Amino acid sequence: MKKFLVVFVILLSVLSLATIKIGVVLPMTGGIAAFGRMVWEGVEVAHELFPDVNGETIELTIFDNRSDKIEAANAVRRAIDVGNVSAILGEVASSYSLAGGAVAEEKKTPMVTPSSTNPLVTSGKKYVSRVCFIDPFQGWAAAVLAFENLGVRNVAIFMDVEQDYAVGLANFFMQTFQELGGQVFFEYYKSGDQDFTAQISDAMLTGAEALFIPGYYQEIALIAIQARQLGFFGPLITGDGADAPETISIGGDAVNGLYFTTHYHPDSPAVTENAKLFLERYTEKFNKIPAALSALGFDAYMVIRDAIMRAGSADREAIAQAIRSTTNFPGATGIINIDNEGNAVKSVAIVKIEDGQFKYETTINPR
Amino acid sequence: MNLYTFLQNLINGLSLGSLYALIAIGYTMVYGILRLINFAHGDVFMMAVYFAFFLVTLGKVPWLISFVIAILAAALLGFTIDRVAYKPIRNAPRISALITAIGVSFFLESFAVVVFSGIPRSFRNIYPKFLNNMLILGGHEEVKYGRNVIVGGLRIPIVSFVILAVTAIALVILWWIIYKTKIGMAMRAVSVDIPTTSLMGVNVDRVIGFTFALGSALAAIGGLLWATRYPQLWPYMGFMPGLKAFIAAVFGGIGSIQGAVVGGFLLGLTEIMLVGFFPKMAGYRDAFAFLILILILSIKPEGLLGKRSVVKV
Amino acid sequence: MLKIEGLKVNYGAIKAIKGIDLQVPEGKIVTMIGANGAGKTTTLSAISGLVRSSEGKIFFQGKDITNLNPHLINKMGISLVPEGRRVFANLTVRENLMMGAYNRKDSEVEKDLEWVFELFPRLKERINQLASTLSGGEQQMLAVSRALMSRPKLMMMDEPSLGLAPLLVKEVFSVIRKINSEGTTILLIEQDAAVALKTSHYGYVLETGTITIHGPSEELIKNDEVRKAYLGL
Amino acid sequence: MAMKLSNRTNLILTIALVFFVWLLLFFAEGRMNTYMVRIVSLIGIYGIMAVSLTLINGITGIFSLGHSGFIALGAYTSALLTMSIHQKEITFILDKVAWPFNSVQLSFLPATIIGGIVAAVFSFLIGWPSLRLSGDYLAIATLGFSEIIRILALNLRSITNGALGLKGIPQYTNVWWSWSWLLITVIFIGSLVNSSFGRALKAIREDRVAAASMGINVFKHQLLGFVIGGFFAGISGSLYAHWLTTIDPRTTSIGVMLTFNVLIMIVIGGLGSISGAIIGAGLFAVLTEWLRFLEEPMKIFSFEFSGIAGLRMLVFSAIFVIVMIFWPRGIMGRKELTWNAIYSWFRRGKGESYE
Amino acid sequence: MNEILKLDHVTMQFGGLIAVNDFDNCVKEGEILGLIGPNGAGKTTVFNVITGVYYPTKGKVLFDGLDITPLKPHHITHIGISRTFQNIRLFQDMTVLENVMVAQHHEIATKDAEKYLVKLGKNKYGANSLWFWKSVLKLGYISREREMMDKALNILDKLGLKKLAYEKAGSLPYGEQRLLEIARALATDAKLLLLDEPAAGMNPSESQQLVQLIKWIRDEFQVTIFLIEHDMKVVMGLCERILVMDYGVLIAEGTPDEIQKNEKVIEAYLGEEWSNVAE
Ligand SMILES: Nc1ncnc2c1ncn2[C@@H]1O[C@H](COP(=O)(O)OP(=O)(O)OP(=O)(O)O)[C@@H](O)[C@H]1O
Ligand SMILES: Nc1ncnc2c1ncn2[C@@H]1O[C@H](COP(=O)(O)OP(=O)(O)OP(=O)(O)O)[C@@H](O)[C@H]1O
Ligand SMILES: CC(C)C[C@H](N)C(=O)O
Ligand SMILES: [Mg+2]
Ligand SMILES: [Mg+2]
Repeated sequence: MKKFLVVFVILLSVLSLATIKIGVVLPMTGGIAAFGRMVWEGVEVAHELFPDVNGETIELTIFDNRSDKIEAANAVRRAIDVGNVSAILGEVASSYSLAGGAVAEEKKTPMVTPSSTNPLVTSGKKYVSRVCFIDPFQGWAAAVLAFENLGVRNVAIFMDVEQDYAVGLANFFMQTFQELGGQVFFEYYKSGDQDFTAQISDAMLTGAEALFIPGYYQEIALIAIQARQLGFFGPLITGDGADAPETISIGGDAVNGLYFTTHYHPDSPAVTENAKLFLERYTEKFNKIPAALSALGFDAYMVIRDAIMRAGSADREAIAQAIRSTTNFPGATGIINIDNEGNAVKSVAIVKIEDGQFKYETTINPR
Repeated sequence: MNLYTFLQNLINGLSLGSLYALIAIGYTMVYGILRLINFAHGDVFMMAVYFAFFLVTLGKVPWLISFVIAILAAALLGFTIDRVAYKPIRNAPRISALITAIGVSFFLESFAVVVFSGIPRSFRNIYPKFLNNMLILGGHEEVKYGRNVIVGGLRIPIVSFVILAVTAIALVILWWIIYKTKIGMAMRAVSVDIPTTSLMGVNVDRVIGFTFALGSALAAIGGLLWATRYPQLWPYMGFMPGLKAFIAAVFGGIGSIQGAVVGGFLLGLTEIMLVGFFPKMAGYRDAFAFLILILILSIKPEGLLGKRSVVKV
Repeated sequence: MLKIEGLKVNYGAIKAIKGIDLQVPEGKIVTMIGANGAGKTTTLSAISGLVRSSEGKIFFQGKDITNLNPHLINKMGISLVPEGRRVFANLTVRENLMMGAYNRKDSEVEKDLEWVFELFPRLKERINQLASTLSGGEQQMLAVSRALMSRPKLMMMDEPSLGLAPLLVKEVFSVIRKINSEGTTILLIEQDAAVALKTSHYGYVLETGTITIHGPSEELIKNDEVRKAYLGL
Repeated sequence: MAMKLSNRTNLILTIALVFFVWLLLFFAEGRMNTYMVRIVSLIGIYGIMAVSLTLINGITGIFSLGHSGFIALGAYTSALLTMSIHQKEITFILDKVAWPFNSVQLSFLPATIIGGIVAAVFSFLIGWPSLRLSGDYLAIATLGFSEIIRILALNLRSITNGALGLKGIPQYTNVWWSWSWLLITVIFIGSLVNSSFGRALKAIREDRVAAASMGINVFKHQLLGFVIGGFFAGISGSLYAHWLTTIDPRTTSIGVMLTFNVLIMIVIGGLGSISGAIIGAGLFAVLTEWLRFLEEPMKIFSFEFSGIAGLRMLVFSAIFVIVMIFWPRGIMGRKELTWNAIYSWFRRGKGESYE
Repeated sequence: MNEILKLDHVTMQFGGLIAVNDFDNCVKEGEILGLIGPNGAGKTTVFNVITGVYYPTKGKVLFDGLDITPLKPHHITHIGISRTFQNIRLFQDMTVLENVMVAQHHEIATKDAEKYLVKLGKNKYGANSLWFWKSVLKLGYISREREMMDKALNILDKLGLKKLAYEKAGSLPYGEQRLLEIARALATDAKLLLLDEPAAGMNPSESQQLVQLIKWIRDEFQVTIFLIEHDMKVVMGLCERILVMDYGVLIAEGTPDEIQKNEKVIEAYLGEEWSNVAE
């Protein structure tokens, strides 16, 4: 009841003020809906903490891309044409950001993705930026982790051929790992596959010591289970695609011991004020520990808001420029600097799953 | 590929195939009796898994009872779908019925998205812990996954034995119902001529409703076992297994129950073996299934065990 | 026993039956003759509930059975030998007969099976054969027997001689008389008016959805119009 | 006795209608926001998809579930032809783009026509084995072929860029392109249906054994219908690709789902009716767009409801099933919306009011 | 009279069932030939073999001295054999006129020259691409369409169906559907007409009219007629020669009078005296 009253009061004040519109384009249904939900939680926290800018209220409108590429482009278009937004927050997966980003670029509308790590998302674009690191770095970190920390030399890469993210990350991992002196080979699958026994048997036959799975949590969990069923007990390594509670809830015992690279962990040393604020508010509101994507959602909102503040207007062009000149912004996931390409330079956190918990291991900084 | 991997792949294939077979039986039965490709079959499968999931996690009902309730609920759902969506168009062109089935399938999927949310859930903590590990991981942690049945080094997930047994039992029961009971006789009569069957004093709607309920119960059983093997549930989980089961049914000769079983195993085996023999071809896995299907159809247009429908002029 | 008042049936825009009155007294054979498309089959379909009537009433033993479901009408004791036999091709002869007795729970079923086999010994020889493998004449026998298996009070037959060899036509008609003499009321449709009128007690002539002439069969045979139009004389 | 309009009146009315539609399009382009304009061109594209499938499913009676395969072929072919060579180089990150696509760039019209031709060639190759089957077996075989095409697109990375799909396809499709092609499609297929060949196709649909006995080479005629349908599906694919600007081989984009959607359009509109197909396409596009409001936050009396994800499809499928229950033959059935029909409808309306 | 059709020791076997066993007979030009026999004797199967629906297990079918055994049903129609069906097979959802016009489609779809290719044993028939474009683009086609329509209307007129030309075939009464089947078969320009139980479901006076009609058709259209029928009044009144089959075997051949007296036929089919059935 209280909540309702609060909302009501907020709404009344909303109505009396001018608003700035931000479109939030996320996968709220479909295969990677869990990511969408996590980002949205982070955005909500940020919006509750900082609901206005330059004296105007920020109005968030959410657009669902249904974990579908066509809908992703469509959603961005609708946000711009129908929603009339000043900026777009999203999308989550690289494939969708690529599709949506093309539209944003065409419509000259600033877009900030919280989590799309594939380099192509921003490359050659003026209006699309991100608040996360990019895959060459993530792949490098994962390869170093595998080669140096875990000491494996022969790795099977399980590549989801449907995802730009997975294909890119797999290649970047391979590059570094081979440079370090290791060997890799590929096993292929598609998003939505459920049976991987054939690929796992083949990987075991070929003598894989570890599996690198640069996909998303749904398949990661199933691959882990089936690998254990078939008697593969070597290490599993993945990218930020595993950073969702679903990995553990679906994978269960099978994912214990899985390492992954990601953007944030609540136990990693908090460096900024906002990080503390976020952690506090988030745990209070949702009564659980935040995941990396929530923190990134928070950061994406904050960066956009900061840019609007600096631009001093709701003008899309101005905001886009302001986003690209973000320097030393204290985000929940660390200090954010957005370069000319629209990329943020940040460190990678390594997380391990132990006893059904995400355990912070270490942080690898860009060299 | 060495002998060991070959055998292991054989086992993997049979284990996947038995699941396809189980789902295909229900599919093919409904088709055999109503000539309706019930695209919603896979979605009933999905709903049943959600029912069981919520009964166990939210309702705190013991798993076995939940499963029974879920199967019954799926049967009721199948019955309701028939009453609401298919019965009114019994006399419409067949393509309308097919499209309605697609519509029902979309409806159930979006219903699940709206009500259960589109986020995948885990089907892992459904069973008691020991059973959970045994069925899903094939072993318990302490013994280092040791409860896999290991025959000469080959690993056979225990759940595969369960699936095989259930498929066999389901097959026998279904055969008994269709060929040895009165309602089974009526079902076969309905498959040739609905109005004449009703002239015999048979309540045709009830017979068809029963057919759907039975088919849906089989879908539910298939779903629960599927979720045990691939412990993840989400609104679209029924789509692919449904489509594959349908292919399996056509493989074997749609309408033929033995055919569905043969088709299911064959499909499972070819899929796994393709990837096993040509790991690079994994991406072509589904294409290969279809290719074989088309090959079989062009040699035997009625499927492996299907009866040739004679065009009598 | 059966009484139809002002029955009308439409197929979409086509008015197939335009209001007919008809009566079938207990224990008799009543025949309906008429040209193709006159609406004979439609009348039987309406009685047995396969098509809905748009107007009019149908009473069976005093009870209103208009537009009931076919299976309920069958339960009341009306059975139909449909036009074109329509046996269940994928069921055996025995199963076809058991379909006829679907709603019966009495112990007499087996006895009745023997009874129909007495009527049609040929069916007994083929008891486990699939109906689809029977010849046309045998299928017709099966269709009649199947209808008998429900122990109907009123049996309706739609052109039982259609497509049958002359030899078989004769056999079927002798069975019709026999069944009737054993107490079953019969409503018969037949193209061959001569045979039909010879077999029946009472006749109705149907023309494009209306009854034009009716009367005792012996009189109809002598009726000039009937002779000219339906007996080809 | 139904009143008939003379051929000339018919022609004049039709030309007037086309003119009127063109005027409307002109107006639409000027006045509506770009999003709405895009929907209007989408209706044209859907219309072509639906009319071509109507020829196959509704007129020729081939129960095909493989339409998306031809759409995909047209889409990929033409997109590869119109994309600039530079754009292709940066898009293909897995493998280099294969010859001839690495060295050609065409303008939209020829690329579209080539897309249609490629689709037609494939529909010939696919029709050859499939059309020997019948009924549900044919359906599943065509579904299989379209899946194979999709999976090839997924795997032939040097041509299709694999699962990553093509990006940065020039956005050529606009209302003029899509509606002009729709007009061509309707004229061509409509004229085919109203010729001796169309009659033969319909006869095959009604009874293939009897049609063969009337001297019709059932197989060849079915193949003819299939290939023409395939050609226009390819055209629609080209328009679709240049409307989306990105295509990839996923089930939801150009896979079975698309076939299902087109089927929904033609069955809602009335299976076997060209005008019905267009009505169905329009309804589908408009309804799925319009229902989006369900998923967006709403303010009712200044009280905010957050949008419920998925509700749109739920409501859409419910509406769809209800339509099927009440109009199992779709809105138009097999009838066509002709001037004669409209005319006699008005006449009848008048006649009744006198009663 | 010369033989227009010859069945040369034709055998048709379905699995274990021999539906037609060593059938060896012919149809003479201009005659009306009847085929009778008990249900399931294999009569319809003979028609199906002639029209290419089934490929015989053994034996050959010769038309005008030409081996037509391997030809497909549509080829058979091109060369001049047409049929009606025991179970009516009209194009239900098309109009009566369209039904008859469909039967002329092969004329537009094939070049005349190709007819000879068949005679030479090269079966090379099918849609002529030029005609396809002509009819879609309506070039030089309209007049052809009119011709087809006139011919169709003419046939319908002769069979008394003209007033129903714009009705849906499926909505016609049974008897008229049977007539329409005959009209449609005639429109293919057949030289040999195969009629499968044309009088089924007709009452005696209608069958009498049918007898007259068939005779008239033979003279008017100069066709040979081969028919299957159970109505003995029709058969005896119409046929000049009758073949009798039982269990796939030809058991008798002769004029109506001979057949009525034939012991074998009486035993297998007719019964004591067929005309006595009514008594
Ligand atoms: N399902 C139907 N749809 C539309 N019209 C129908 C249908 N069934 C019958 N009719 C029409 O209704 C009329 C009466 O048909 P009905 O079958 O009752 O005639 P009948 O007297 O039994 O003829 P027959 O001797 O040929 O069996 C005919 O004009 C027929 O065309
Ligand atoms: N395609 C087929 N497959 C199997 N058996 C067939 C087939 N066609 C016909 N038969 C069988 O061949 C036999 C002869 O059938 P056919 O239809 O020729 O008989 P008919 O003489 O025309 O009988 P009726 O007078 O009842 O029409 C029957 O036993 C029939 O079941
Ligand atoms: C949510 C993340 C797993 C997304 C991923 N980094 C991508 O770019 O696709
Ligand atoms: Mg009748
Ligand atoms: Mg026959």
